[in-house]
Amino acid sequence: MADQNEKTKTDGTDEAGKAAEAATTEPQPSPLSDNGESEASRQHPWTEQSIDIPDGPIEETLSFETYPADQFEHDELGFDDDEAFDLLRSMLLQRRFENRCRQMYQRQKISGFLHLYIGQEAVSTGSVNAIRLGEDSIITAYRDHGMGLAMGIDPEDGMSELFGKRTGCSKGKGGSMHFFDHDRKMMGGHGIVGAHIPLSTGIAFAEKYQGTDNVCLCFFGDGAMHQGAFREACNLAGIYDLPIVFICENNQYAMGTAVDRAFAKPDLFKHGYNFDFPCSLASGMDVFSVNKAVGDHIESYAREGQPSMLEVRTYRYQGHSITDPADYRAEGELDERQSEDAIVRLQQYLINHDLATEDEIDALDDEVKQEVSDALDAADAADFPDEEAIYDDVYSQDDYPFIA
Amino acid sequence: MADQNEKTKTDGTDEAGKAAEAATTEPQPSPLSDNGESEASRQHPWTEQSIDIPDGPIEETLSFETYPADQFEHDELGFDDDEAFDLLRSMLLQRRFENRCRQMYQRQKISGFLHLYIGQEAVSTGSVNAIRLGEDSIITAYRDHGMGLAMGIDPEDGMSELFGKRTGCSKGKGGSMHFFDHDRKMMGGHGIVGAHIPLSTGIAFAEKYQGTDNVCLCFFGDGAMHQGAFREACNLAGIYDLPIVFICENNQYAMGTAVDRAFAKPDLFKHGYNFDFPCSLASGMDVFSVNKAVGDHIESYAREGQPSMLEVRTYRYQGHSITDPADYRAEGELDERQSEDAIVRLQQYLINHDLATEDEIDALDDEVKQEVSDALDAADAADFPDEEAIYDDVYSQDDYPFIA
Amino acid sequence: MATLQFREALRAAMTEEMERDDDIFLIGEEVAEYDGAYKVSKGMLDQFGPQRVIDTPISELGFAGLGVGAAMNGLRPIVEFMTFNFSYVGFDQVVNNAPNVRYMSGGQFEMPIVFRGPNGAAGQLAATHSNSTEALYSNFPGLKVVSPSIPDDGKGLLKTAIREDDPVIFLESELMYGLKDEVSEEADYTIPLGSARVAREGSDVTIVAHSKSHHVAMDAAEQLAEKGYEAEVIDPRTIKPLDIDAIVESVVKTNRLVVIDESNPFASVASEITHRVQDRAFDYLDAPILRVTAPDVPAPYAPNLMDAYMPGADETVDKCLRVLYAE
Amino acid sequence: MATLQFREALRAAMTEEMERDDDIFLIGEEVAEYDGAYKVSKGMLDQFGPQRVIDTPISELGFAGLGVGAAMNGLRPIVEFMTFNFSYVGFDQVVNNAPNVRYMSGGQFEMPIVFRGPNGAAGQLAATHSNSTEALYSNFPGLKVVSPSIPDDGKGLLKTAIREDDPVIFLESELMYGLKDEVSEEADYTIPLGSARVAREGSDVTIVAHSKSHHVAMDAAEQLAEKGYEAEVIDPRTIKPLDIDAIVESVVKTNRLVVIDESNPFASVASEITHRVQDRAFDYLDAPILRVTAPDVPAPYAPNLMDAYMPGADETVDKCLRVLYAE
Ligand SMILES: Cc1ncc(C[n+]2csc(CCOP(=O)(O)OP(=O)(O)O)c2C)c(N)n1
Ligand SMILES: Cc1ncc(C[n+]2csc(CCOP(=O)(O)OP(=O)(O)O)c2C)c(N)n1
Ligand SMILES: [Mg+2]
Ligand SMILES: [Mg+2]
Repeated sequence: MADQNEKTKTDGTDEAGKAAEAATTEPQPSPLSDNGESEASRQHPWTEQSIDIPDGPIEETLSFETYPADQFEHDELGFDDDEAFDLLRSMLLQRRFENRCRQMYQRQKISGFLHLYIGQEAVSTGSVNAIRLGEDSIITAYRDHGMGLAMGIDPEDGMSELFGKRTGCSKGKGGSMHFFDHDRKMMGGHGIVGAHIPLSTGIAFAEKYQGTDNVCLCFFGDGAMHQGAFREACNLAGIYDLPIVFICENNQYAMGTAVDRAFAKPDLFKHGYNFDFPCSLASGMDVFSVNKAVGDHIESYAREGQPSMLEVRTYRYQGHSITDPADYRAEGELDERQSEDAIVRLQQYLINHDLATEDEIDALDDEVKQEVSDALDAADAADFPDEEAIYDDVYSQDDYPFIA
Repeated sequence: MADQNEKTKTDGTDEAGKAAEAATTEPQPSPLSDNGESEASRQHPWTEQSIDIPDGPIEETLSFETYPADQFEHDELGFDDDEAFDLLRSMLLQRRFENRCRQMYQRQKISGFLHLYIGQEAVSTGSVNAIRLGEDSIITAYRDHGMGLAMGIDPEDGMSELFGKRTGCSKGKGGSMHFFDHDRKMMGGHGIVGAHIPLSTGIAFAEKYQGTDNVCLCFFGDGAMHQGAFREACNLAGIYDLPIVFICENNQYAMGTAVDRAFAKPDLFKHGYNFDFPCSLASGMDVFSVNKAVGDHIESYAREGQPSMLEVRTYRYQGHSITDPADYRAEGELDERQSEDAIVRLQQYLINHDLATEDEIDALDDEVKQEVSDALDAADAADFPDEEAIYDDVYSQDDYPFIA
Repeated sequence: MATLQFREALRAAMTEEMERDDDIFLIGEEVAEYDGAYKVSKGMLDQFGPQRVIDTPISELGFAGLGVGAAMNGLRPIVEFMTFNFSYVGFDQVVNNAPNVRYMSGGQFEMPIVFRGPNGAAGQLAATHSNSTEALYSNFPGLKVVSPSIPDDGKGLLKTAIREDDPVIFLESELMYGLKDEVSEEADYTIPLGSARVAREGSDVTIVAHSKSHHVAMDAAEQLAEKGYEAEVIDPRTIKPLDIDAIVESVVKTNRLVVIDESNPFASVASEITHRVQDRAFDYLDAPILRVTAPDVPAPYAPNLMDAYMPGADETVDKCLRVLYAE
Repeated sequence: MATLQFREALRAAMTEEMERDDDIFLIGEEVAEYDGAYKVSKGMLDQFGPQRVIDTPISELGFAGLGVGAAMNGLRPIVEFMTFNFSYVGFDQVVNNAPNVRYMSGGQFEMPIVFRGPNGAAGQLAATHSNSTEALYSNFPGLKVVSPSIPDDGKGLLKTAIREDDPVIFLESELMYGLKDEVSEEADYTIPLGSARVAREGSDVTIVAHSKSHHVAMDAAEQLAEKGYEAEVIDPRTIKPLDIDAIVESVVKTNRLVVIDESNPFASVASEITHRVQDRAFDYLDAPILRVTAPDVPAPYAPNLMDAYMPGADETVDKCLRVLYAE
């Protein structure tokens, strides 16, 4: 090709040279303006891409790790017997808390949107127990009570938030969709589908910038993966090598839309491929599977310095929100899914491994119910915010004088 | 698991039943409101996904077609000898047109942003010659002169547009970035990176809705693939089976950013994987390779009823826009890329295949240059729009009375 | 006349238009199999089939763009945003593509598209879910913005919006979907854009209010009547084009204006109305134009704060009394 | 004092602040290796290295969100939009996340982030590339919006903006980057947000104008002076918070106000200024408040149309004469 090039008058070579010149002499859009001096400075590497296209098809083989249910034991995951029992406490607390939420909504103590997490508790508990509290962070969407409680938000503060009380974990300003706990690095609770995914890149960026080895777990629903935000965030995480595990809680529906109706490629764990992420698929119905998967992904970052993607397959037992009758399920579907219930599974595990008796489990349940009841009472007794609080926390300055 | 389920009190089954009830009796947010009656009607299929995760890693093998340069002959692609010669005319016209654009910008006849396509002409010409003009449509970004000319926009109308004249292909309202030709189905010319990609889904949707067998070619740069718009559009195309070929013109830079600096996975043709698209990679430095690839993708839609993704690897010889000195290239890079020049390649092909002599090619070049010169004169002679035209075409109604 | 809920009136508009013209289709999240998140499109899938009533993934940018492209290529999309809060992730398509393609192409492309869905606060949904978008969208040339307050206007204006060859932002309200009222059953019932409705006549003060705030205005007018003041209540119905003539005419009569607008105040529709009225009726104004809006803070969750947040009849009455110098 | 281009003044502000505080970083398209699309960040990569001056892919939604997340987790990002037109694809992050996280979390998170870049029309770039965003962003509670007109203000205000613990939208101008003027070299030169600058004193008419329009106002004031009228020219410098006191004070003196705002007019900053001034200074106004804005049409490409599109000194003079009843 080289001599062909020399022969022609149309290859544009000299024009390109002139274009570079042109940049300094070009007409200015206005007398006020110039373009800043241009600079011919740094050495620039060749792009790794060639315009010579290889002959014959390009092949590639992919492999995705899986974490099925009933495969992992508590001790090999590093939980001692008490800790295994505490996993059950965490999951039970979430379920009992939310059962009462529904009731409180009906009694009009809670208002706005209310999205229950019931059925998915293994995901929060399994994940949170794979991170270091106070160092690693999590961020999630609006179905956030379970995650908040697993992260250690006091049920009293959580319930107060739902009641809109000044004692709430977001001072009654956020409600159900916006549980925050700065000190525990629970970064919300976010209502716009997909919009919190980019925030995880910033949270992780800050960790890397500050030289910590903290990671961020970013949870989102199957539906959130439709958003362009997912692509942009993953790519940013990939090029900056940010410490994030992207975790899709695939509960099989986005409102009334079943996952296979809405995705050209419903194998969601595979979507990390476009960012060269290690990807895997875990059962969300076994707290140990989730815990092992998340732990492996965190380790993988420590080893490879690369973000990764995990799909956790789970199921929400309730409608999308409290007002959704969930008529879109197939007949028998809910029963079938509930037969995999993660709490039941863990209870059985504890019994089978002689880590707890049925009586102890019942006692735990009573204890948790009492805790939730107390939280309810406290939330009920607490005050609403002062009317003046409407003007607080808009800006950092107290008594900001400019609010109209 | 089934009997475990029966044993437990914590599985949430009965709660879910009550939730469905709750939807009709729940408190209303305001006396003005209700939620519409809920309906228990249709039969709903099971989702195809299971929460039982398979044991052991999931493997998958991918294969991507390639279209290297110098592999395809004009006659096997269905071009007769004259048509092969006309391909050269089309490509030369684009280059000569744009060479004069640069000059006209320096003379302040053209203003605003000016992005030249020089180097990429095989992509437009190869693609447009794979579609049926007036039926199939194309849409592209702001680097659109070459595509517009290939689609048959008269150089006079193109140049007039750049001069801001009323005779321009967009009446002087759009300028360089916004070449439109409704009747030829040249759907623009769009300036916001990535934002035209979703439009292609609508264009194709309309074809399918109206029962035509027309396809839409959607062109975008490597840089545009960063935008979330790309993901959303591909997924929509995938679930609605829209007649679109997504074509990335990878000219290796988005402004000054080399493709491998900005992508976690710089193999852009592989990004169709997340939507289960057939994907392939073609040389953009050979008009026949592009033509064959685009033709195959169109056929693939006809056969499979599925959108697809094609990466065309090409190179822009000029800076990003007329004011960019393109200092970011590696040393020698431009020369190396230009040694693959598609116009030179086609000229050589025509000579080697006795389809044209050097003299005929020179004559063609003179003819094209003259055509561009005439276009310049016509553009120069044409009038600017009337001042009143600023108020036209804002709304469909003529003399719309409400514009302040 | 039939008595219909607001949602039913809107559905009637869409249904009648879709029966009339095959090029119209409805697309959005949960509009088909779920019958609409707020049941506005209930039954439309059954009537028109999945070719014309189309569920989307959660991709506002994507399907807003799909609508724009389809409108460029001969169809007449109705794009439902589940709420207009979510239009912000698709904002660029709505403000940079829909209103500009006609202009930038020198008039070659029509843009017959309606973006519709609920707008504004709807109870205790907190900051990200309580956006009032009318000020933003009406800032963009090329868009039209409609915001009805009663079912009958909803029907007539939506039918008109669907027939427009320009992009229309059609703003509804979650809290009004259940509102029942008389709705015309006339065969071809359309209401032109840019014509306000004088909902109540009065000579003492003019109250302009759209959407939910219209009902606040009517309440306030009742209270004022008890105090001996007759308020004229004007519902502009369309924000853009704005029937400024009707408002000015009323102010010329009453010499006083209070605007209710539940949006945040800064650069709001209320601000715009003030500008235009003082420009056109400067010599007729006996008092400054006052506005009743949300405070300039994000929407809170707590019930008492949210009550304080929303413009109310009491505040409106107070401001009317102020411009009447009757405090 | 040093004589600096606007871009140099902005760079000085960023550089000084980044030297002072390691938590500050700059991120955006082409800000690092390319030295900035408009060379505002020229040399900053060399000075601060790739950890603190960071190129992004073309992912406005993504990197705006990255900025918000980083601000929630202890850093102080400066996010450059190559132009603010492109902020619309990242709109939701800017308006729904940045200003609301503090509020929705009950004040637990600071949000020290600056979004900056050129705003408004910049020659013949046509409709999608000529957006004036100030009205939109200032509609959102929780945001602050700054829009300087001269290099010295650019430096002082950007330094302040970077030190704020609230999200600031910092609007520059492609057409002003080359503008040279005196700039303070004081060690700690900051200008508080919410304080207007009276650029020219006069007692006959007040002209309020920000950003490029400020220079139009100064031209108009010159022309008016030749005709025997002394205009007071006020540059608000920050749109939100708005120094309404300074404007009202001037109007109390001059009794007349013309606002120049190159945005499209509907629900613009000019509308807001009108509302506030007539509310506060009703009895002092001797004429309606007039505004000089772009017409309510998309920005065209043709040079003659684009000239007509931009607010100019002649139109400003005409409107001043009108409010002076001196036509
Ligand atoms: C951008 C946006 N679009 C639409 C909605 C309304 N919406 C709220 S939740 C939801 C479904 C999300 O599904 P998924 O991500 O799977 O989460 P899940 O509810 O299953 O936990 C929708 C459509 C929203 N909040 N934000
Ligand atoms: C949303 C958006 N962000 C930024 C820009 C500024 N911009 C214009 S072109 C461009 C580079 C695009 O590169 P690519 O898509 O590869 O197309 P190419 O210029 O190489 O043809 C950028 C960043 C824009 N127009 N729109
Ligand atoms: Mg889901
Ligand atoms: Mg490129």
